[in-house]
Amino acid sequence: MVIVKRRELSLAEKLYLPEIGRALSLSLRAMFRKRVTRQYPEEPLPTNEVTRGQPRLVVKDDGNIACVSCGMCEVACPAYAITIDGGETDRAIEREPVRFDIDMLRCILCGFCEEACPKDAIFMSNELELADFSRQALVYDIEKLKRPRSALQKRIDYVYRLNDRWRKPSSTR
Amino acid sequence: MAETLFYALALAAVGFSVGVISARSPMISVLSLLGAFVCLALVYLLAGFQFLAAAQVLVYAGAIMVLFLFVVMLLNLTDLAKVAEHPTRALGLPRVALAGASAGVLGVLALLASANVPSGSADPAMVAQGFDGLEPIAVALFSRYLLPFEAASLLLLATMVGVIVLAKRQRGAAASGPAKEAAAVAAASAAAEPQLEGAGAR
Amino acid sequence: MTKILLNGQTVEADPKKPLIAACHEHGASVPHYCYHPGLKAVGSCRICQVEVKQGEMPPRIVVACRTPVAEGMIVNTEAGKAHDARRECLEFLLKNHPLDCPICDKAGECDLQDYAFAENQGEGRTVEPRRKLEKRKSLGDVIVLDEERCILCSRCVRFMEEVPKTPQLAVVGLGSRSTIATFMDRPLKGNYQGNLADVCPVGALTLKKFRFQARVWNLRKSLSTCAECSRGCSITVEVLRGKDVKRFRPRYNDKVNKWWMCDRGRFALERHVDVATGTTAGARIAGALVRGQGAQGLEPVESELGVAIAADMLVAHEARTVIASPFLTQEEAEVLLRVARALGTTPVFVSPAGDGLADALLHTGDPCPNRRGLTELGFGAASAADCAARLAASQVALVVGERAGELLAAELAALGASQRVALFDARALDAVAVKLQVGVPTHVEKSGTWINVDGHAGRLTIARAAPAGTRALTHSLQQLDTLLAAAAAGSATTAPAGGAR
Amino acid sequence: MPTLPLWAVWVIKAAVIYGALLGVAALMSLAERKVSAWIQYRIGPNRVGPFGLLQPLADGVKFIFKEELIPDGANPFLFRIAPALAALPAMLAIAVIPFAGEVELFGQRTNLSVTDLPISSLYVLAVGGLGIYGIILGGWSSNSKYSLLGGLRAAAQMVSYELSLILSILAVVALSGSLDLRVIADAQQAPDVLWNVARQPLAFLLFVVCMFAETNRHPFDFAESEPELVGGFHTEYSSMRFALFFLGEYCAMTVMSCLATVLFLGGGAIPFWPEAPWWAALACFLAKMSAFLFLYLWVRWTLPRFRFDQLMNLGWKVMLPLALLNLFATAALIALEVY
Amino acid sequence: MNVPHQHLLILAGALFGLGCLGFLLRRNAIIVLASVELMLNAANLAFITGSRIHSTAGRPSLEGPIFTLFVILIAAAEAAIGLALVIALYRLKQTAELDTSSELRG
Repeated sequence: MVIVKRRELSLAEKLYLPEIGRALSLSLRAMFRKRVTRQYPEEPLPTNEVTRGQPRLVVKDDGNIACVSCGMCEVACPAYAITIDGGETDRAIEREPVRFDIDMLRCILCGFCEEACPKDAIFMSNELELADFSRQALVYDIEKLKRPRSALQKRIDYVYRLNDRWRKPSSTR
Repeated sequence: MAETLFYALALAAVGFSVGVISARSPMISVLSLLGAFVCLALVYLLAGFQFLAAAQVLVYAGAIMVLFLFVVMLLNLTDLAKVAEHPTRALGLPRVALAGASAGVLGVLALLASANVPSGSADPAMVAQGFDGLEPIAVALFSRYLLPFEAASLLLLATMVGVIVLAKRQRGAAASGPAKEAAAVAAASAAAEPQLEGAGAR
Repeated sequence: MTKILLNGQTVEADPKKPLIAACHEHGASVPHYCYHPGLKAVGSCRICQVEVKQGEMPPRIVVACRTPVAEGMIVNTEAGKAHDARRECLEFLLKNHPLDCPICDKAGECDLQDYAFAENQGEGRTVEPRRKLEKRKSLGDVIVLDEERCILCSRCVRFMEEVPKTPQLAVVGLGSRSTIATFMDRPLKGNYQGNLADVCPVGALTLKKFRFQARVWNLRKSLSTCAECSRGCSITVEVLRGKDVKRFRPRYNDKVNKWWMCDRGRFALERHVDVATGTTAGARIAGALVRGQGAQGLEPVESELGVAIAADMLVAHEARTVIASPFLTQEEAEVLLRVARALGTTPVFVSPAGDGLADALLHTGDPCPNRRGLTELGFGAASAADCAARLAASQVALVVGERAGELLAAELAALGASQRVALFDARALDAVAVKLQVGVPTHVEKSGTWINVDGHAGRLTIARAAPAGTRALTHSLQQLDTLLAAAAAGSATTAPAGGAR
Repeated sequence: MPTLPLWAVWVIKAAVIYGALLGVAALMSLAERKVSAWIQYRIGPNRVGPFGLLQPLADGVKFIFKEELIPDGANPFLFRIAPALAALPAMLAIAVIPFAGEVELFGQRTNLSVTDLPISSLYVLAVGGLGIYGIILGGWSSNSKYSLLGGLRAAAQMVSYELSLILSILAVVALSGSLDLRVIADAQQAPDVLWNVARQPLAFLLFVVCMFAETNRHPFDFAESEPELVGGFHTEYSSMRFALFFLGEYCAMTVMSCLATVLFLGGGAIPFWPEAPWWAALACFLAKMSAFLFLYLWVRWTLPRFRFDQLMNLGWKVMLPLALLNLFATAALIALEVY
Repeated sequence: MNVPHQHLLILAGALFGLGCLGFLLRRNAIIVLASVELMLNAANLAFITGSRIHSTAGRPSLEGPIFTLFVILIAAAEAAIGLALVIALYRLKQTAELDTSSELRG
């Protein structure tokens, strides 16, 4: 048990009034401090490459998404937000998703999908806004998830940097 | 105009009084009493007693009735099932008979008294000027009525002590906080009244 | 039996089997690609190397699949040298194997992937480019070959030679250009091509129909029995997201099908694709459907009510017949037998004509998976013509079991509106005589037992849920039995029951 | 300016004063949010109209369209009438506030107040004190334990602080020798007379504290006390009835601010400018009143809420003795003719 | 206001009578107290009427208002004591029914 001794109050403190005056002056001064309010819709939140927003699919320079529907993100997703159905294409990389849905209402922006992806196909964008009139509209399909690589480049570079930092030196083998 | 208003207020006061004694819930009863007091205060005002009207509202409506409401809410006496008062059945003949007799005697007395009252009305000029000028009252209170005034102070002191004793007695037992507060409030509000009148009269 | 010392433990090994079988049998994990217990061992992949000490000789590294078991062998599967040898083998196997596991359908059940993962073989040391070969080479209607992924274990070649005994595949080319091919690139033929995808230890041979359909770790596997012929091969039913049946795969059963199954059974998936319930013909029935008065269509009701209506129907008329589907399980058939007895008839089951694909290996050509079980219970086999005659002769008929309506579609459609048929089937049927249909689960949705042609029991387990409102057929039949018994008791004591239905 | 009959001038006066009162109450709802925002480094409502000035209008429209709920088991009549009882007394009390002296309006010389009473200070206290009934009845009739507790607290608090309030005013009254607010205000207009705030600093302090307690404002807002009582007496209220409680609260604050201005700051008196025209005096009056209204908000976002027993202790053991002492001292000083 | 004195007195009498009836007939302590307050107010009204009767022009009769003040004071004292007693009674009996308190010891 810890006995905390209360400090004896001085006479001025016991009278309250000087302290109340001090408090009032404090709050009065606060009125003239710089405002910290951000006018949200007009003045969006600042984002940088560390911002972990909603996951987005990278569109490669040839116009196709990098995703091969391997399902690693689906497995990694702790919120079961991702649903992928695979399909076949004629391109060199013969597999692509015919359905890639992320239920943004379920998504917890944890970034596990980004970590799990072996093809660098999904990255956390800096997009955070999420509002609509129906739940169904917030289940994003491939078309809604597509982002050109340039839009995600900062994040991609950041993730690469991060991976390099944590990667074990391969010379240990 | 003023006369019509008086009769309307008198009617309302009687109506509220009937409400006071006939309401099943104490809450309604107390609220009716409040209504009656406000009506009476307006009657005082009409009759040319401005100070009394203000005092009536200030003391009765502002303090005493709040106290009544406070106690009613505190005890939560609105639980009608607990009250179990059935006026028709539980009153009993003796009670009703006694009450009727008392009212009858009062009625006779009132008739006898009013026979001695000079007919006619007050001087309208006096009404307009007011009967309760502050200065005359103050002078009278501190000269001719000094003894009753002091006696009243004594009475209030006794009241205060009495209420505090009543409230403090069961402190060790089951005295609840609000109840204690209520008693203290009651005592102190009573104690403060003479100050109001004394100083207001200057 | 021969005694050997395996990893410090004395174990008994079958001298007729190679050493690797003994290792597997006693829990020592030895990787293997070319070795398959159902095929001849060739020892081409060299990944199953273990250390063996025999007699006074110093320990040697041998391939376990080509080494016969000998008395007094001292086997060490985890010896450093053996382990190193396997690692080196693995590295060479991976040298040209593409790292496209995210794309490859074998990922998740790939032996090469598993072992590479177990050995932490994540990165290669080669700097040369990998060989480039054909990625999508069609080997017929069933199989597609990815030559780059092939590790030349030759399991597929040996399978075609040894199991269906129709050798069509061969390793062609030399050195790093070796591939698997058919003669003159003719498409593969036969009823057993699907097994190639199973025996392939990597993702080189894949099924066209399953390609990219699902990741295998997302499939929930349930034990079951193939419904396509009276062989009753043991299979697993693999279901994606609790709804789509994606794969039937053979399951090892020494007495029935070993490791194999035929393509006819493997690809009998269409029936399980559409699970939409409704009242139109062909849709799955949720609960029961009652034919309305006159021309009105089918009206859905609760399953319990449907069975009660069936009971009324059966009680109200004298000339009754009971026809079962050959897909009834033993459990269902027993209850149906009681019902039939209560109705005073002998039940028969529909015995459709064979499909003519019978072969010496597995497929019997008889599409009745429980023929033997039903026959043993006392059901007579009735051809479609027999059934038509029985139906025509009866006032009221009870037709029970999955696909019964499909098998008797023509016969039921031929009946007039005055005849009454109560059909217990999974899918709705639009025929005027069918006054009542009660939904039942299909064989992937129920548990039970079939007796195959040789008298072996095949178990069914529930791989996915039946449509909401559908009760197990045993439950419905039990209820029917109870209602009939009650009606019989009632008619014995009071007036005859007069149901209008 | 056209000449109008006396009654028409009176109607115009009343209409303007009541319109202004409601306007001030509406603006207070905005000011409350603005000041709180400023003290918390925020901006506050700024979307509706320039600087958010139309926010009260938007709030009002929203309140009107909200669903009105009456809790199960509530007394419907009292529940409905309670908000009106809370708002009405404050509006009645403003009738006797002398905003400025005699002015010439539409050809009539008239005092700038709705009416004048010889006992107007008592009138303000008496009528203003009735506002508590709305809170008590609202609390009681909601059939909710939170509301009931809110009402109980309001009752006890009001009785406790009304005394100190009256006693602190009495000292001022004793100085001026009249219960008439106009006389009290005029007495401070003279150039050689100090405002009452200087002559009666203790009474001023007590009055300001009681002013907060009487209007149930922070740090004495035990009747609402969101953390403990959800919303206190108005927990169960919605729609315009809820808004009416706040209208009453802001009106009461306005009346109290006017009272403080008249009693202690000399009404519309402007220092060193005794001959100020009536409009300047009125503006000065309004400025002083606004200062008190700002004080309400300022204190709200500065001081934390008391504990209820602390409130009672302060009321009975500090405020009341001090008020009595001040009254006696004032009486003694008057008797000794120091004043 | 130009109302005959009798009418004021009749109002006072009516209120007093009603208060008296309530005092005699009701058993709830709070309502009984309220009735007493009503009677006291009726008395006040009578005092006021007396003052009106006895005032002459320019010289008001002050006994009425002063006694009214005393009555208000007594009413306050009575209410305070009465309510304290009600609370004490409630603590003891869990009711405000006066009939329940028929014992001499608490």
